[in-house]
Amino acid sequence: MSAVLDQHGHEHAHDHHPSGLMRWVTTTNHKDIGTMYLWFSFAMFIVGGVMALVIRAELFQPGLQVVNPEFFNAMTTYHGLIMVFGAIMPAFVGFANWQIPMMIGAPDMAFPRMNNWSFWLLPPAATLLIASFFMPGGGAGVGWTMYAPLTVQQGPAMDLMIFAVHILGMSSIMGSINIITTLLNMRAPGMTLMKMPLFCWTWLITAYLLIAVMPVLAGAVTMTLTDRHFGTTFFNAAGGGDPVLYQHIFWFFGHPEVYIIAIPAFGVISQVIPAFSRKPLFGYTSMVYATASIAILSFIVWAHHMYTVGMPTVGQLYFMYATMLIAIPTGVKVFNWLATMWKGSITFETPMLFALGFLFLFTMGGFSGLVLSLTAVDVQLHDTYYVVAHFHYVMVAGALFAAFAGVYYWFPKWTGKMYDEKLGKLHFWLSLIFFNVTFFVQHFLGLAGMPRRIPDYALQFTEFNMISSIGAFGFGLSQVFFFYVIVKAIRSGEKAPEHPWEGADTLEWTHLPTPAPYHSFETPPVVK
Amino acid sequence: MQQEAEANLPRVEADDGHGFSVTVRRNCSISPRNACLAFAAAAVVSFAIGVGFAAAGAWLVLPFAGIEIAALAAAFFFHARHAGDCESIAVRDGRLRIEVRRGGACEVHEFHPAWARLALRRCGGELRLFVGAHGRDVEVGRHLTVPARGALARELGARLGSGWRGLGI
Amino acid sequence: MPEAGKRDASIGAVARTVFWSFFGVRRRAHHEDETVRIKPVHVIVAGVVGAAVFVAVLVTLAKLIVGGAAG
Amino acid sequence: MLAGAGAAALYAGAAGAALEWNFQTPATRTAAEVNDLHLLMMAIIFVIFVGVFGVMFYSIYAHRKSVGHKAEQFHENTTVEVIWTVIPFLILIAMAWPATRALLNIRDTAHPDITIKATGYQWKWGYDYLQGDGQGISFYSSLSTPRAQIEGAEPKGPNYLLEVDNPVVVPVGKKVRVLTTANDVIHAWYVPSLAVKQDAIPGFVRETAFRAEKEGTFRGQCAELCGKDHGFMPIVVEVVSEEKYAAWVAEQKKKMAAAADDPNKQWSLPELVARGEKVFAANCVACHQANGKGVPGAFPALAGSAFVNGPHDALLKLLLEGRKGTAMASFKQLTDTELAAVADYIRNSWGNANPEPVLPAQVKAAR
Repeated sequence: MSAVLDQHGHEHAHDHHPSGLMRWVTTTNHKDIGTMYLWFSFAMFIVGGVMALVIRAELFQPGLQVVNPEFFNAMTTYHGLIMVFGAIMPAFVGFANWQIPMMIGAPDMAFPRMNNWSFWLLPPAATLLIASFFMPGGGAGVGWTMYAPLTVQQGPAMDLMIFAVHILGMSSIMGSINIITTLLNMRAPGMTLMKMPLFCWTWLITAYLLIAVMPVLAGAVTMTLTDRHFGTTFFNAAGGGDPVLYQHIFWFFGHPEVYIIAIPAFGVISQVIPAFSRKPLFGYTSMVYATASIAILSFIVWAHHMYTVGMPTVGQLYFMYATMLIAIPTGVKVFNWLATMWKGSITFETPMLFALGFLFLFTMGGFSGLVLSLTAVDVQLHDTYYVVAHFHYVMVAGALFAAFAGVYYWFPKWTGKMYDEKLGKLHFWLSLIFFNVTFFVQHFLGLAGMPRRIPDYALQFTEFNMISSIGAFGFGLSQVFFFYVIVKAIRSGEKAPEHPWEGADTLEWTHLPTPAPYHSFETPPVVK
Repeated sequence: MQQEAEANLPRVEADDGHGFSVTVRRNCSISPRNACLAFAAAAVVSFAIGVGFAAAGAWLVLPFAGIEIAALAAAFFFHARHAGDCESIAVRDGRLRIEVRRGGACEVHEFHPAWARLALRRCGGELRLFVGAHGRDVEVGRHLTVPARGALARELGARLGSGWRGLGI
Repeated sequence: MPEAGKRDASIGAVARTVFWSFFGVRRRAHHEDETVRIKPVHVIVAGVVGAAVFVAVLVTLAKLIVGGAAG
Repeated sequence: MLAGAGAAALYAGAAGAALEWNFQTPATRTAAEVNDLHLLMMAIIFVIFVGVFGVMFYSIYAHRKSVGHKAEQFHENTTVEVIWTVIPFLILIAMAWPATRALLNIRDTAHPDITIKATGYQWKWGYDYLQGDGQGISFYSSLSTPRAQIEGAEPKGPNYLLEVDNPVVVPVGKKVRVLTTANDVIHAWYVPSLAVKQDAIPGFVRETAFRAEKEGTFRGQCAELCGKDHGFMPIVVEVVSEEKYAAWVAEQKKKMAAAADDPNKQWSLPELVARGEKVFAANCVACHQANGKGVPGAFPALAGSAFVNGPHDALLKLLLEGRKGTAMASFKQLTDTELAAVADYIRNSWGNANPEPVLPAQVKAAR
């Protein structure tokens, strides 16, 4: 079987790619597309990061120094949108593109051409989003949540933003359909669902979540658009609508969205921790079920983002109980990772450090989440810096640290080069320290009552804001350093050994050479 | 499990007896029935959410859910329709017989091996393999990656004894 | 998948699987035993029903508490 | 180096004003209850923290490869999994009881002594005392911090950004129900030490309540993003003794009687312009600016505007109805006199000149 492969065949494989720019524009190769997703998301991460630094510069001390309030509001809005839709989500789609075919033993994604389209929708969407900044009236200052009726007051920037969200949504849907089809149809013989690496499971679940909630977001922003221009009154009380309906719709999308961001991060961590503990993942089946439970239960707690809108008490009680209970499956995952490390043989290369950083910080985010689940306390902390601190612990620590762990972990497989371990570790420690300097103090700001999204603040908040701003600039510079580490490794990194990580046992490590060939698994491996 | 799974391999088999036969299938790791269920799970949830919001007055979620379910259905349908696709190429008793199953349809082509010509053609940046004679062309090796397709071409070329028609268009 | 064709699980067995799933605890041996008999469609239906029961119980509880506080 | 600067800032802060590490000092029983609930949660979290990270760091320390630890290959243990699922479950059940009680208390708005309606405007609060002592009192409350402090031209006062021209005054020990609503977009009425935060939603009325247990001035601010000056619409609640409250009510009633415009008064143009300047300063200056030039691209200039200097019918219609799709809200909550005055002010300032006055009667007709 397949006895006739020879050198000559490989020549055919390579002689037909378009080269230069056209290679990237027309590529249908999952690896090329994964690479583009990752670079795109890094670019957006820098853009969104610069916006965060504008915010922190303004908040360094009380008074208006750097920007005016309209610009400040636009900064918080675009920072949120760009980080969520432009940086974090594409980063994990990039991981999915690179890893899913390699991990299940498939030659490529199920719909390679659609894969190409779903990537190439992103740059126009990002361009629209950034272009909206330069519309008359400036960028829309509505927060990434885009609550009605503030959105009705905005200038044309709001419309461009809505179109951008639509395009990003289309891209996500196409990506999800592709991932679902690939994972269901293209697994190698013997690779049953319950043998898939956890990363694949997390993406299968995430893709289902995306399918379920993306129409909700599309509907919400479209109704905003028709309210603005076509005289509908979905969210306008004067016409029989309800502004709170928007919030229900948005958070029905928004809460699962948090998991859309977090679950693939769980997947990456579930690959990295066993590899560096040299021990199989503890409770694989439980992890699969816990992830699925989290996904299902994420649909029934959305209104815990809305305790101050004046829901009936019954509603508040229900959402409180449900929110408290869904802490359990998430906690179980943390325990599983700890049990994976327990009695392992642990080494601390950069990916493992980031995974441990993730574990620590994500658990801290879980703790503040527990505090926020108590409605009476949440009412106090809602829309304050406590919430800002909480979701940055969950999203930055949760998603970004996991993404860093993933990049360092798979870097040798992707490039065939080794990053500089010393520099990688330095990047980790800088990120960890500055992250905490930036965000830990924000808990205190929130407790003391500093609302979020304000460009100027009362004097008692000064010291912590200064510390936070210093931390933010440090964190920003650490990511420039990350760029240096990666570029240096790509240009002049040492050649990676065939098996750089002793404990890595998924298909891409056991069945493919390092670096992975352009076309992997021409013949599917057989999984025992 | 193992046996059934292996039947799904996209593979090139040669039997070196008195004849030669190759069967190329696409890999498919889910049964059509389970694929339907997987689709239904997504579609029902999306649709229920759309209907729920429509009942709450936000009917604009529903059309988007509809479009999305249609896209998902198209993807599953496209994939499922081709789940059983296969090509078998056999040279036996002085005949070259090519059977192509594609989306439920089955075409059978027969050629005289002496007349049959192989052609690798570049179509939209991809190399595709055709077998033909007397102005009739049949594409083969569609489920293979490009290198495997090249290998199949050489194997067939050797069997047919006809050499290459080359990389012409 | 080769699971089809084997003996179907009882409603109780499906419910038990789903309950343990929400709970987040599964033993692989149990799991392998059950996947032989349980059809995915049952798990999906039971999962949705389970989620609905979960919501219903909590809402009822919340209503009782509010009613109790008012009365 | 940066970390050093951070430490220095921390030290400087600690040496100066006391840093706020926790909730503001509670001034109501519900706020104290929230405080206690938070402390209880923190205690539980501390225990979990020690447990979880104790295990994690022990494992990191003891199960290193560098000390020669060999990996064991176990990968499941149902007993352990059940235990670590059941324990958090029990903890949460235990937490649910105080959490429920606190929630029910915070939501209890029944039988108020005083009811005040707080209306959010871009960007100030309007208050109407609807029920109880002081019924009928009505006023606006805007930021009183001078622009110069915000822009850094003057040193900042101690209550920078948390000071208003007209605070809400309530008597100590009385239950005050606050009904919130809004005129334009969603705002939120938030006073931390009273443990109240309630969104103010245009077209809907929501409620919250507090019973202050001590006298004092309690400061908060809008907590829901409401546009440009979201950060500049504070809330100040003065809790005073019953006697002081009675005195305040009497004073307010007198002031309102004095301020009530005689409907038959004949206004002259300079009088209207002078009145209009005040109305403009309270309502319009945030967007259209003191020099009438607006903010290019965002808020149109009034100086030299053809619209402002055009027929007054259109101008009054705009003032009464606002303009959909822009930040220009309806100002129909102002009186006829105020609207006429502000129209005259903008038509006769910054180089605009329209000697024919717009009169309150014309506003009345336009409504």
